[in-house]
Amino acid sequence: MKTIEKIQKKSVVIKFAGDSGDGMQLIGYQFTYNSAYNKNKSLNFPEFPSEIRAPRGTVAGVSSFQLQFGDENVLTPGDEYDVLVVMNAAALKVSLKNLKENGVIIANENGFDLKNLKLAGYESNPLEDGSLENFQLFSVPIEELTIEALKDSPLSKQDKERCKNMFTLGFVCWLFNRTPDNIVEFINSTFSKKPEIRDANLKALMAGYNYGETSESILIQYEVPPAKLGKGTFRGIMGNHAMALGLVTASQKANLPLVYCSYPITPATDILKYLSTYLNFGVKTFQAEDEIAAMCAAIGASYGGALAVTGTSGPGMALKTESLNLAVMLELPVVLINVQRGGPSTGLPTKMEQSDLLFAMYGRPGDSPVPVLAPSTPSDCFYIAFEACKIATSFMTPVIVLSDSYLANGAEGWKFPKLEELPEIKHKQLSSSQKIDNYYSYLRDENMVRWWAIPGNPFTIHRIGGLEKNPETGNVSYFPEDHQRMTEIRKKKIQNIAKQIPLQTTENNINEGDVLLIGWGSTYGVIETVARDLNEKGYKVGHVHLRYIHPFPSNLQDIIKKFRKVIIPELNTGQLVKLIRDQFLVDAIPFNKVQGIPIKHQELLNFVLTQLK
Amino acid sequence: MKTIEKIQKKSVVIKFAGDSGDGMQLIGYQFTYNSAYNKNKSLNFPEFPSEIRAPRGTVAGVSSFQLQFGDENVLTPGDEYDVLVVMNAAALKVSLKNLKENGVIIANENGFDLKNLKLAGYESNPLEDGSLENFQLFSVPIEELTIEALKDSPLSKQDKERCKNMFTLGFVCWLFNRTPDNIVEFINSTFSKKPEIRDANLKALMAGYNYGETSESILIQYEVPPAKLGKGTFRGIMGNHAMALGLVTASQKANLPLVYCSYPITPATDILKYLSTYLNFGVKTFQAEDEIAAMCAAIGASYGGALAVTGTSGPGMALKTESLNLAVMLELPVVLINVQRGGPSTGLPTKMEQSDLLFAMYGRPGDSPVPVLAPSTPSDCFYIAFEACKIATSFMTPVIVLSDSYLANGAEGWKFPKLEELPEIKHKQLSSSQKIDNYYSYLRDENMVRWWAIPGNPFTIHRIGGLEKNPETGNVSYFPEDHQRMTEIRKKKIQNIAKQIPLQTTENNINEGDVLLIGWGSTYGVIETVARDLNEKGYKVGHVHLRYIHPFPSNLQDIIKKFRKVIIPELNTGQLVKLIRDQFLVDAIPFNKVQGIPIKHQELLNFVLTQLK
Amino acid sequence: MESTQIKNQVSPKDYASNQEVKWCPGCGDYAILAQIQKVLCELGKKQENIAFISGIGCSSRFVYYMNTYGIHSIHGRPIAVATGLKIARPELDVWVITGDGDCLSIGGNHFIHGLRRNIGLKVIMFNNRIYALTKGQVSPTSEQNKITYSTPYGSIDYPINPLSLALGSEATFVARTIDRDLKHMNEIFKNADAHKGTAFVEVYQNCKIFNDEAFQRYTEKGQKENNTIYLQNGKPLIFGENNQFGIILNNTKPEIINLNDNPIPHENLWIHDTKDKTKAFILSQFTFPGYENFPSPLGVIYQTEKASYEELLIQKMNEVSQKRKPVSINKLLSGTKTFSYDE
Amino acid sequence: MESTQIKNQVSPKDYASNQEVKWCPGCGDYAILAQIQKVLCELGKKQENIAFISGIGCSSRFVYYMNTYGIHSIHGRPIAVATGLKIARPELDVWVITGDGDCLSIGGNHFIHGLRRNIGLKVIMFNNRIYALTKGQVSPTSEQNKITYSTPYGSIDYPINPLSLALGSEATFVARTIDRDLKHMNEIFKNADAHKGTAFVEVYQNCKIFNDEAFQRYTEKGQKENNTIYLQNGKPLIFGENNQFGIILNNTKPEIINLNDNPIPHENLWIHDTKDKTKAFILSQFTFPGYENFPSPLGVIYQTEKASYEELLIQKMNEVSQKRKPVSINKLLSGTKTFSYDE
Ligand SMILES: Cc1ncc(C[n+]2csc(CCOP(=O)(O)OP(=O)(O)O)c2C)c(N)n1
Ligand SMILES: Cc1ncc(C[n+]2csc(CCOP(=O)(O)OP(=O)(O)O)c2C)c(N)n1
Ligand code: SF4
Ligand code: SF4
Ligand SMILES: [Mg+2]
Ligand SMILES: [Mg+2]
Repeated sequence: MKTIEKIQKKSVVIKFAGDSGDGMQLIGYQFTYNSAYNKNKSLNFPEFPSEIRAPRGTVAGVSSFQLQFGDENVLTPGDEYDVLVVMNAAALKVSLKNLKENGVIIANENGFDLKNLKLAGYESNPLEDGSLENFQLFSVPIEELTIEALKDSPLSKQDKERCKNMFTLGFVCWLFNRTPDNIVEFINSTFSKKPEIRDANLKALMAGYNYGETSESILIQYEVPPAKLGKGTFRGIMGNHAMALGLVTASQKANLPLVYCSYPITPATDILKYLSTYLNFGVKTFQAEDEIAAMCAAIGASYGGALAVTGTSGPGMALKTESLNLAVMLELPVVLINVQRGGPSTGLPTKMEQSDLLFAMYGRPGDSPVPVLAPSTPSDCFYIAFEACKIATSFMTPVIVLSDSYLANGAEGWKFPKLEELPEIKHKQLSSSQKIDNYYSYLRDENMVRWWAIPGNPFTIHRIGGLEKNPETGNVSYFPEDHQRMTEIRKKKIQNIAKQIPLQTTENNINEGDVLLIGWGSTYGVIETVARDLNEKGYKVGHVHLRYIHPFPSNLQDIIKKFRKVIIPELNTGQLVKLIRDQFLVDAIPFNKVQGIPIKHQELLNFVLTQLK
Repeated sequence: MKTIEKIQKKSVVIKFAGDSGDGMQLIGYQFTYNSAYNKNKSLNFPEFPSEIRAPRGTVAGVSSFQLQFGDENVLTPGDEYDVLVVMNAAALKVSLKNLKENGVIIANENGFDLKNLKLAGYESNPLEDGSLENFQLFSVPIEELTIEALKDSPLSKQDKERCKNMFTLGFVCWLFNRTPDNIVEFINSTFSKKPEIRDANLKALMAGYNYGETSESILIQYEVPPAKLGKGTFRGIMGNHAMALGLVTASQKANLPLVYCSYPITPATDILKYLSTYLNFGVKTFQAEDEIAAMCAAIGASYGGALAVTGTSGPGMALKTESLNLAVMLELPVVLINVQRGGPSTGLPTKMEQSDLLFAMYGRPGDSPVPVLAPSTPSDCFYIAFEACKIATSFMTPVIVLSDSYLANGAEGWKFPKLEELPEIKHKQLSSSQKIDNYYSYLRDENMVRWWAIPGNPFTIHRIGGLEKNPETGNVSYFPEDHQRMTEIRKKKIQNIAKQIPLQTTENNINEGDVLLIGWGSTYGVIETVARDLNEKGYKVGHVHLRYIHPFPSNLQDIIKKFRKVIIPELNTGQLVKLIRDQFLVDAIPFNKVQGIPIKHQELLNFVLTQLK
Repeated sequence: MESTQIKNQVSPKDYASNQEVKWCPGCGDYAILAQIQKVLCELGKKQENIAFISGIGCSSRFVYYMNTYGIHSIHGRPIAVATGLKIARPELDVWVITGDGDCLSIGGNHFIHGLRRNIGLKVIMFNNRIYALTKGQVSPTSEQNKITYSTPYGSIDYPINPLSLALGSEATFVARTIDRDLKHMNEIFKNADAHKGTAFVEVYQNCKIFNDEAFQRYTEKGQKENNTIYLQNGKPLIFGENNQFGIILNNTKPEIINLNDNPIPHENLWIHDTKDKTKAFILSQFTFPGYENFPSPLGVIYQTEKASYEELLIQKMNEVSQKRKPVSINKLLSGTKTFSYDE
Repeated sequence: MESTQIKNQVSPKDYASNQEVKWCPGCGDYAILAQIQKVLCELGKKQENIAFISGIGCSSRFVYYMNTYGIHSIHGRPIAVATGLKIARPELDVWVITGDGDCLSIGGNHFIHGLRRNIGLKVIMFNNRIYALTKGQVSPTSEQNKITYSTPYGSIDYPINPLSLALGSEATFVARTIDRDLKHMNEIFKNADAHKGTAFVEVYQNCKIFNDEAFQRYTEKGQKENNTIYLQNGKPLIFGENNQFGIILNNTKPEIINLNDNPIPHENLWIHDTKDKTKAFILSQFTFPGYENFPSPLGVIYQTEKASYEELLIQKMNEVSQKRKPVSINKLLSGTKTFSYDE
């Protein structure tokens, strides 16, 4: 029995990299859930080519999945990795640069034949030419071993070979001293109808695990402590899935049927996919001919009394510009979800970016105020979706939600709520027989919110439209004062939302000091990590993370005043920073990155440090 | 021979008001040109119902035309009018409130019969019940007198009656001691093919003029001094017409064929109308199926080497959002003219507003910088259109021009230039046989501007697209650094424009002091008038009027620094003010109005005065 | 506010809103408005269960004049808006009021997709062959060489054929009527109402101001008789001031026969069959290139039975709900795999 | 950079860019790309006088692989972009590469208006009956009840019929070919190139990953013979592995005849006439509802002569320029009425 060195680590960063066809995303997510299952907090960062199938073995074809897991302080996928798993030469080529010094490489030997080396652009085989001597290299003939392990399986050679990702996963589980139980369950349920495939995958998984046990060449194992996440029941969840769940839940809570109108676009399409499986919750999904139709259909559904939602990304959002303005004029609730991606134009369809904020704020002709919310983590997509539905239906307004591809595809353990635990949704809809004295289309309550009167009710028959109107009758009017007053009402109504949303707090409980970091959206983890690091180093650095961007929480200015400097890190060329500077006249300093990848912990840390000098 | 009191005035404000069918717009414009002809400076403000034909005689159906004319200090249509001409009761009802105390009313008696009074909602006839005693009322049976004057004409009674506007115009000419020669010419040329109509109109015109000479009841006449506009040849011009001329002229100067792609929309349609008559200047106009197609066609035409322009208004601009971003990514020249109107959505189609500025700046997903220009007067539309073409083709970028319905329909005397007097346009287009060493699609010059290589040239064959690219090859690339660099290049390139545009100056040559008024667009006249008034009163108030809004002129900050306070008057809820506050961190004070009508001289004056306290 | 409680005698007026109608004197829109109000009244429809959705244009102002629910939406999008409403509330009567520009120019994409989905909308297109509200530019139905505000030298666009386009878009109900023939409008609107799925009705509408007399040939005594043909299912194609013309179809080629010179028995004439899509396609081309001297067909040109989008949607939802044993939302939130932490 | 100076021997390779082709192994797009390069080469076209305009989709990546001018534009808009280019540069060969989603879903409006204008574009639509680039959602040409990524319980949409829609949009050239038949593609693309005005070609294209074997019936030996029919102008409609089937047309109803059992003379069969729009409309519906057991027609279904948009535009410009004596720009600037001030 071999003796194994146990390496203790509070957190580990691992990267799985291989060809698009190698199933890296799948084992990545399975390992993520396995981490949750083993009580580790984790965050992941999947990357895949935007071509459906870039040529096999090429650098363009590499698909990878990065994951950091460990104790409760894990908030990002990590910068550099401790462990790199590569299925072929191209994967190594692409990924090596971010491997920690003396880090571990697990390489599939069989992915380094001459063809692969050539495609990846290697002169000589890095597994043999010593170029990796600064790392701990474990070169394993994964493909061979897998096929060997499946010699009795009836599957074709090609299908057997496809199980190599499970072998890899099994081995990685052993490396981190983890039971692969949940993966076994996953395989059983997924392939219940295909026994040969199920058995082959299970065999491969265990073969990989046992390889760790037995192989003489592998003499280390990691031990990562569980995270203190508090008592409770958790599940694994991805951002787009959480978004879909948030919408269905809001529809149930508000007792309004959900109508989701959308046109497919990366990275928003999954929301449509999830919702289209919820027909049994009364959810109606409509794949429209284009994004304009999707938005217009949502407006029609909303007029009919449904909880109307449309989801898209940059280019599609652009197409909704005109119809969104109609919703603003009609004062009808519609939730618009923009899962941001790299822009402008088709840009970088599969990459992350936060560059649609100013567009959400000002991207309409006319004075057209619309609330803007943004989730900060994958599971937060659930709460923001719910909140957006709440605001839309209780203030009779379209609401924009800004997610991004990082949140959409990011997964984490989630202490999911029960329906009962969620706040009530007091929407403005009148029942089909409810009578309102002297009703007219733009009759408002004390918060300046009009009633949601729907067809079927004989007492609230009315017409609405995109032309300006008289506030007292709702009839079309071009009188100067009427336009002035309606414009002010539309503005004030949205400002009033600030009264209903929670006051802003700092994430790290530092409420005054040298530097305030203000962020929004998917940069939550890295900003919070940097803030905590600096706090440990004794710096008074606070972190405000905005989930409500328009209107701002009413106390934001008070918090800002308590800090000497304000730094605003964003994955754009500086957008939130403009809003803060304009509104509060503080010389906020932007920290920007537009590379389609997350902000690195180190780069932000260094920047803040220079500003602290 | 009656004796006539001659009233001397440096400027007069007159308003023509009548039914949509009464031809008020026509005599308004004719009188405007007559003013120019008589060496008066003038500015006008036409107002018409957005229904094609609102019911006759109703308040909703009133169409009016306000005009101020006089010496060189006339810069606005004026607030209250000295003379009000009304063709029926409804017109009086609508217009009376802004008539100066003791002002002159010229009323068409025949428009005050019971039917008209009832439609206008008068209990008794204001021409008789003394309610107008604080005014100088001249009640004239214009209709009767016109028909009488035309008794020998073969025209139908209805057609004769329609000449009453010419009678009115003739009379007004006399009232201001003007020769109607240019009107005579106009009638001759317009109706050259319809002699009966021509003769009737001429008769009516002269009858009105002579009525002034002879009528015993009219004993006043105005004398308004000519404006000192300096030596030169002038013409009358409207904003949309000037815009069209600016485009054709730029195309001739740059020697690039003009392709104008548009979809009709008020108040931009006239640009299409004018350009569609310039086929003989090689102008191609394309009425597309919608605004998206119009913008896309413009992009295609630009790729083909044409000077491509598209014109629209708010709702149409909204639809161009996505395709505009394509132009940004392709770095192709396209001029987008947005003749703003009241919004959001269909809003107030025929009313003026400046509320599309933030949309022009930020109205696109992604980090997508686009230059923004704005004309300040009707004739300035010519120079801004020319300038926009120059910037677009020399910096290879789409350019947005923000006009509005006030400029579009406003007319003024214009000292038009000669082609030779206009600056060269050094565009980036390569001739179809020009060779560039190591050409690739995104090869740039020292200003970061790429070449305009067009089909037909065997040496510059290339493909471009909306995906991100590598700066060195122009090939599609999702590499982090490439996106970062391309994003910065796109930003820097637009910033570089600031080096080429003229430095900002103050309109009134006050370059330091208490208050700086910063304006843009059609508010030029009122802001300048207020500034001059206050200067006369001894206040140090400066006026900066921005024609280049993005990028700002490089010296703008220096000017701002020299004033204690900054006030920004806008016809929106505060848009330019956000840009100024964000960029210069000055506590700029907004002055806003959203009523679809111009800022009144008095209201702005009072506001500035309170700020001066 | 206008409500509709216990009425003893419902009249078309009850379907009119309190808004002053603001079309030009002599505009064809008035007659269409009146007929639709009459039809709804005669069908005894409840105002609260009806919604009119329009785009932008003179015609689209229609919505404000109805005492029903309604949206005056944006240019070209009424079918998309109405689709969403119908999906949310299949039980409502949803009518779309649109113009030739609104429906066929900027709205073309929603038009073809609305038709192919066969969603239960009544699409009434006011075809005045011009952009009226914007003061007279060419529309997709304007004739070639037309001189307009935006085409001073004549338009070079070929017109689109609304009926052919509808048939090419898998329409299940295609009809044409005309503003001047009140009885016919009444009948056609009732047919449209009765149809399941999308009903498309083109209404020739005269624009007094910008395209007056565009349809004179079809409205004026002495002309209309020879220039229009009224279609009735199962009836032969006969027209003319004294029914002197008949149309026969040899293979795919129609031919006008003068029955006076050549009295062939009616059963040998082209018998109108609303179910025959091919014949409908031929009819749709009458008056258009190749068929210039054929009369303009009025009536139901094509109609077929096909499950509507909303029917299929509801069916699908029921199926699935039966299959998947009702799970609670909390079950959905927890998902199939959870992990419990105890500290 | 790739130039095209003095070539002694031009080969299809010369029409390929230096970019690596990135479609999936086995994708039908490869064959179409190769054929178009071959056709351009065989026609001796100069690369610099050709532009390919595409939208977004797997198919639209095509543009990057051509050594010609080109724009990879935005989703659904290639026809609109190409229209602008053709207006500016009528002398260029402008090809549009688009997918079934790009062309018929989001791009539907530009599709129908491009066709009606008859502007000189060659529109090649890759129909794989799926949204491929976005990983497999229903497209407007997907069959009803299809289970996809976005329709786990089957789609309720009725498919649109691209050829019928094209005919309903006044198309002047409508054809269909298939990725697996290289010679046929070659012939059809050449016909398209030769056509004046808009040429619309639907190409059945297999998506290996998300809709594999969608067209198996039309490509596999033993199936294709009975499920496809190759049209040739003036030739009778005959198909089947040993030409045992013929099609006759009685009035508007086509019928398949087994020539073995019933050897009627060929001249009595339906003779294909590309000029007959009505017959084309019937052909366009083969395999669609009502015509399920008819073979899928391949070839030129309809073609007619009609002045192209660009021809009419140039003609109009010449007319006007002749009429209106050339005025100078300065004359235009001064207008007809000026006023001179002397102080
Ligand atoms: C997005 C947008 N583009 C253009 C317009 C301007 N517009 C309003 S109505 C109209 C066309 C009207 O023609 P049609 O649809 O035939 O209706 P009609 O007025 O003839 O009844 C246009 C171009 C608009 N309101 N919105
Ligand atoms: C405005 C916009 N909406 C949606 C998308 C996402 N999208 C890209 S390609 C595509 C459809 C592709 O299908 P198809 O046109 O048939 O081309 P294929 O990939 O099948 O060749 C979609 C929905 C987009 N890029 N832009
Ligand atoms: S402009 Fe024409 S369509 Fe519009 S209201 Fe007047 S007559 Fe009717
Ligand atoms: S996904 Fe389908 S269409 Fe796209 S490249 Fe692959 S096989 Fe071809
Ligand atoms: Mg019309
Ligand atoms: Mg496809």
